[in-house]
Amino acid sequence: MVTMTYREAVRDAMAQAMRADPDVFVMGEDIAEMGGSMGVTQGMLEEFGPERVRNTPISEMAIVGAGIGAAMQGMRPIVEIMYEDFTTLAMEQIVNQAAKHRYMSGGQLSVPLTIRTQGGAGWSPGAQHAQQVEAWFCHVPGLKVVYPSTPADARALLWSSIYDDNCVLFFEHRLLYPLKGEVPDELEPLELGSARVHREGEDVTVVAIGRLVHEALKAAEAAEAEGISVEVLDPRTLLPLDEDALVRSVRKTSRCVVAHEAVVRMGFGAEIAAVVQERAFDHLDAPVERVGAKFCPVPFAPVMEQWVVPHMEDVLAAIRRTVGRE
Amino acid sequence: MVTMTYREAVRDAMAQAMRADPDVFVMGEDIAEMGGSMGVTQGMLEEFGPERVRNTPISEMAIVGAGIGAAMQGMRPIVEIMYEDFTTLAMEQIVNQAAKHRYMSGGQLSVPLTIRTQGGAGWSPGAQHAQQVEAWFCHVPGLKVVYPSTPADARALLWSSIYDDNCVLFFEHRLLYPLKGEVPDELEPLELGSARVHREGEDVTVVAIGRLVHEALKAAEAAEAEGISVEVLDPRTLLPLDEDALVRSVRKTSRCVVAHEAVVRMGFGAEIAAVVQERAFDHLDAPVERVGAKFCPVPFAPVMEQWVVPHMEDVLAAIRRTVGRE
Amino acid sequence: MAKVEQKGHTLSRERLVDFLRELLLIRRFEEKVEERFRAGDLSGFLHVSLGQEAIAVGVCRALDGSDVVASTHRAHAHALALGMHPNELMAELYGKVEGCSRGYGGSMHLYDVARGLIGSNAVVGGGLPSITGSALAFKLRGEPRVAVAFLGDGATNIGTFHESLNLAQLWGVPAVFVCENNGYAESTPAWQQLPITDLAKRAVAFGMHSITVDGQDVEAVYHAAQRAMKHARDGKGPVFLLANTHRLTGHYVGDPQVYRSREELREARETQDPLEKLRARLELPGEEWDELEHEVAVLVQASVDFALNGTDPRPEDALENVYA
Amino acid sequence: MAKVEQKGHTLSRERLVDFLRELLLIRRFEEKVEERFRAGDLSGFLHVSLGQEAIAVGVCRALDGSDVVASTHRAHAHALALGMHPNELMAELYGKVEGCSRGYGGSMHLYDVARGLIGSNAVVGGGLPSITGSALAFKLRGEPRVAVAFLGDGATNIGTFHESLNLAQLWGVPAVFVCENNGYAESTPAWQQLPITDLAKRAVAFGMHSITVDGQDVEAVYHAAQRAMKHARDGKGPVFLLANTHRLTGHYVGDPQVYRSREELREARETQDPLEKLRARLELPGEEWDELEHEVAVLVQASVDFALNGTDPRPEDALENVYA
Ligand SMILES: Cc1ncc(C[n+]2csc(CCOP(=O)(O)OP(=O)(O)O)c2C)c(N)n1
Ligand SMILES: Cc1ncc(C[n+]2csc(CCOP(=O)(O)OP(=O)(O)O)c2C)c(N)n1
Ligand SMILES: [Mg+2]
Ligand SMILES: [Mg+2]
Repeated sequence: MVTMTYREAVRDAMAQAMRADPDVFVMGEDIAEMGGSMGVTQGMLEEFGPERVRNTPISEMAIVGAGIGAAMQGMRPIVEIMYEDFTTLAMEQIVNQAAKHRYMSGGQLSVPLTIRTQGGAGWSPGAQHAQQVEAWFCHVPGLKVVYPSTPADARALLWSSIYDDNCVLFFEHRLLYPLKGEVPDELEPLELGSARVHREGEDVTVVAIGRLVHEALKAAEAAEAEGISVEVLDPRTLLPLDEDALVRSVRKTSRCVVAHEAVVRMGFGAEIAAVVQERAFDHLDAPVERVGAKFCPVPFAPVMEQWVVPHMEDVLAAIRRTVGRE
Repeated sequence: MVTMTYREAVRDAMAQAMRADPDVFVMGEDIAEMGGSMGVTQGMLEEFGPERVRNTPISEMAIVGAGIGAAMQGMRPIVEIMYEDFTTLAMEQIVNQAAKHRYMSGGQLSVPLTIRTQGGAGWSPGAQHAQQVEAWFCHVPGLKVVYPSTPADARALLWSSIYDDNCVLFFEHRLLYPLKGEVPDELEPLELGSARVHREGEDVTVVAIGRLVHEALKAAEAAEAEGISVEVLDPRTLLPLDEDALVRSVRKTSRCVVAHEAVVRMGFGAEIAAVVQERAFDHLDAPVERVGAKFCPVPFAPVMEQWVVPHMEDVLAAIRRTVGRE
Repeated sequence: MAKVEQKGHTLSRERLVDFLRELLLIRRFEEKVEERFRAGDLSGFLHVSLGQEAIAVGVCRALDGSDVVASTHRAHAHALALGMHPNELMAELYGKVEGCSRGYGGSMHLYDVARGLIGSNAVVGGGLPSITGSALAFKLRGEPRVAVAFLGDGATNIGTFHESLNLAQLWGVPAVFVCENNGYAESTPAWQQLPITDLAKRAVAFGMHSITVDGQDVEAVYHAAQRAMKHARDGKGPVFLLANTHRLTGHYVGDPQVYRSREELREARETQDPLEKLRARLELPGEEWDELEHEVAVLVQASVDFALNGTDPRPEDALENVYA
Repeated sequence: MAKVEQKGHTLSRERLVDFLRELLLIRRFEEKVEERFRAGDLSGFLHVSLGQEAIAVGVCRALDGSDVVASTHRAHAHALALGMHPNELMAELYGKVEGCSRGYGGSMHLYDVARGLIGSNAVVGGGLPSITGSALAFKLRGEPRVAVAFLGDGATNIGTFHESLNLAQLWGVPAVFVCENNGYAESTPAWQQLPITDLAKRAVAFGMHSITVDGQDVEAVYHAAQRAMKHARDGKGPVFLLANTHRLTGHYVGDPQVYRSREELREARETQDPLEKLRARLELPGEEWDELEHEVAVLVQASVDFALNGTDPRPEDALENVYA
């Protein structure tokens, strides 16, 4: 095991793939000399040169679309969209093109494209740089959606995304970049679609993604001090979804909280709640509780922003609510 | 009461608003001489002239954005996006601009823009002209989302959308255009956010939207023949959502099916299931059943297409499943 | 920048007759599509290329076997000109497993990857970025291949057009963007949708090489396309190939065309038919023409028979091909 | 099409001193922002306009009171030049209720509807369509108002730019698009992001009238902007106003600028400072300059004090203003 940050883990997956395979390359805005707006691609220009670490103009549609084209020709491009808020600009290419070419061609074509993006609130960037939009893409057959929460998962899942023959949306959370964690010495791929149980427990299952995994783990510890045993499960891949893992867990604990940073309404938690209530109906002792951002754009002023997005306390409160029910 | 088609009802709401108010105008691709690709705006050019019934170039971002600008200046534009599949092109303007200007300005600005669009499968247009994407917009604070299923609702809700001071996404279903129904002689506005109970029942609540309302009504009749009493409820406005109405209904019936044409995964039905299981938990005798399209893009070949999107039989099967449980 | 191609009469008669046969095949195929749609055989959304055949033939004949093409909603002509068998195309329109997209695609989503057709697109401008990207892949790998996009005049208004051509020029990739300028986007005439009359000016914004050609003259298109392909293949960067043309029918099959006058259409049909132009130039004897007609009619009719005898997919096949 | 504005010395000394005061206010305000950010007072994402002040001042001084403006992520200068009080601006950066957007917006989302600022935008190109739309509203209502968008050179690569200018020209609306061409998009130099060197060519694609001006010369900018506004206001259609300029600092506050050499930056600072240029031309006596400095320093310091004494929103205020 070695220790690396989430940022380094993402970089390492790309660099290893690029070393092994000339068909892998990265493109995006300011990813070359500057190393990306979050420093994720730092040093890669020096190692791989400007043909494979490509700065692009501000053209989200064209760079995603160029990735689609190169992928159709058998390459494995990684496109970085600087903020996930800007996936809105490439929505057509992602939803109507990348997700559907294989299908519409009756299986003749594949689009092995990875779209990396990042976002999240907590540093007061304002309403157009802080949304979480992963839920949209889970509604689109043909796409895969990955959202890792630890360095080990980030590295393994990004590798697997690059080598997946479908278009994968790969979400990173800005506040997780400095997070350190252990990763195996050798990069081991991880199948897309398998959840991770971060912590076992008996009384409540907390299904959490991204930054909220860590808030959930803190909440679980606090709950334990109150005598509540919490299982924390991270689906990691939102599409396809490891339904079995989460249903298994909830059948055991009989209670479920789902937590993410996106707004609750129509967020990923809605899908989790819908699946759990359907497949673990007879086991549930309380409704699935949803934790997420309050229903507003992300405000600028830090006092408001902090209140809007969920934290450990919100997860803990939901855990208490759910065990408080009989 | 007069009888008109869904198409005429939509047109009538626009025409009445335009007669009453010089600030209302419509723009979109091929809406003038041709009267829109679905014939919705037929005759409007003749009545209102080319300044107020504006043909546009193929520029979905700019026409939505131009609507935003005109709305900021106090007008009440109606923008038509020919197919809802193409809202993907305007996603940035809708999500980052129209939905957020009021908020980001601390309340100084409003964007009273109505975006009409239509879609749906059933006529074999292929994967890029048949998606249902209403769910995405329900995840965006600052937007309102309306999806009428009858001529009366279409006319009243469109009028209210035009006069709402927020950006409203107004979804129409292609197959509903020829549908005839009674509408009041005088146009009566309808508050956005109120559900309609189409049919009362005791055993199961079917929450349905768009085309599926009619499939649900047919299924309800068939179920009645089997001795199952079905209540059919149409939220009509998906955001804001009339939670009270649906919770009230499910508390009465103890069972719930939700039906739409969009794919099930992360569809609007997930939100309904999440809300119902949370707020009617102790009343539910069975899990909320979701009915929607199967998990694939909409295929071209009619035999596959028909199988992919849900029909009366699918709703009926879900009703049977839910009453079959004890 | 913009140079109008002069008609050159440099191709052999044999070659031109071959072009004429291809034009005729497309013409009769499209007419058959209109007929079958009216008869209620075909579902969905059909856009035929009557009047624009010479662009498809002139461009596709100028391609190498390894080049790739992205088409539009108006794709039948491109598919046929690329060598797709009419059977496969007609079967697709009928939604059969034997279709070029195995029934998953339909008229607006034709694929024939073996022949270079990497998708026609029902979203205006939707295929352009992937052509820039395909060309990028060719450049990165040092392959002497060209990626070609067809697009309409209406498509020059959409953001993807701007971004794709801009990126292609910036990176100097081997791409050719062929604009079929028929003066209409659905019902909307040029003056209502385009702020300029000379569409070659679009290329100026990117500093892209452009060539303008009479799209009704198949030989001129062929020569222009050859020059464009050579430019791109030689590493000189992308080309904007503007072919002015006429849509001699409605936007879609069934379009009542309330927005244009009968006279405009009649005149265009009488004076702007690329088949008639080539036939006249070749001074083709009636007998030879009849032979061509017969040959083509047999092919087209066979394609309908083939399609009618084709296999419907099973409903549950719909869940195949979603993921690799 | 593209005409480079000659420096004209037609404005009175008094007027120019007024311009200088405004330039200085922006300069010192922006420097204070950098200082306060480094001190840890400010959160979020800050982009200052050091070196580009003359465009903001020259353009905004050429506006009528009823005109509207959409700005970019680099918005402070535009807001101040439009007459926003430094207190309101600084309070916004501090996230206070007294801020121009009441703390909901932040540095990239400045609004002052009363003074015509209908939003700065953190999405590159995001504000352009609404300027076309605002101008359309003015035209439909017959109001003699102009809608103005600021944008960077990097923004000319994005689809919204193309669609918005195209639509504006097609409809002949009174809009002016002011391109602040500083040769960089974040870290990406012009040659890596733009396939052309003369950005005036962008306007050719739409047949739009364009004017090119030295963005470091406030008087030239003013005259050019006046002509642009008149053109638009007179119903002659939109204008693309290209102002070449220099960003004399990082892209964002805190940017280590690893991508450009110290020398390049030093040279630009020494030769391309719009304040120094105007000051030199005016041959301003040291005393008068010191007076201006003092006046501005007091204002800027007061804005910090004002902001520090401002009111934090209540957390639950976050749920206000979501809907009208
Ligand atoms: C993004 C998008 N907007 C609208 C449409 C509807 N539509 C289909 S074809 C068409 C007109 C296209 O015009 P042009 O590009 O000139 O091609 P032509 O039909 O003339 O061959 C339109 C508006 C679409 N398919 N995609
Ligand atoms: C659509 C979009 N993509 C990327 C970004 C990130 N970003 C912010 S500013 C910027 C560069 C803008 O360059 P330019 O338009 O030249 O303006 P300048 O910063 O030079 O004033 C980028 C890429 C963004 N805000 N919006
Ligand atoms: Mg056309
Ligand atoms: Mg710049």
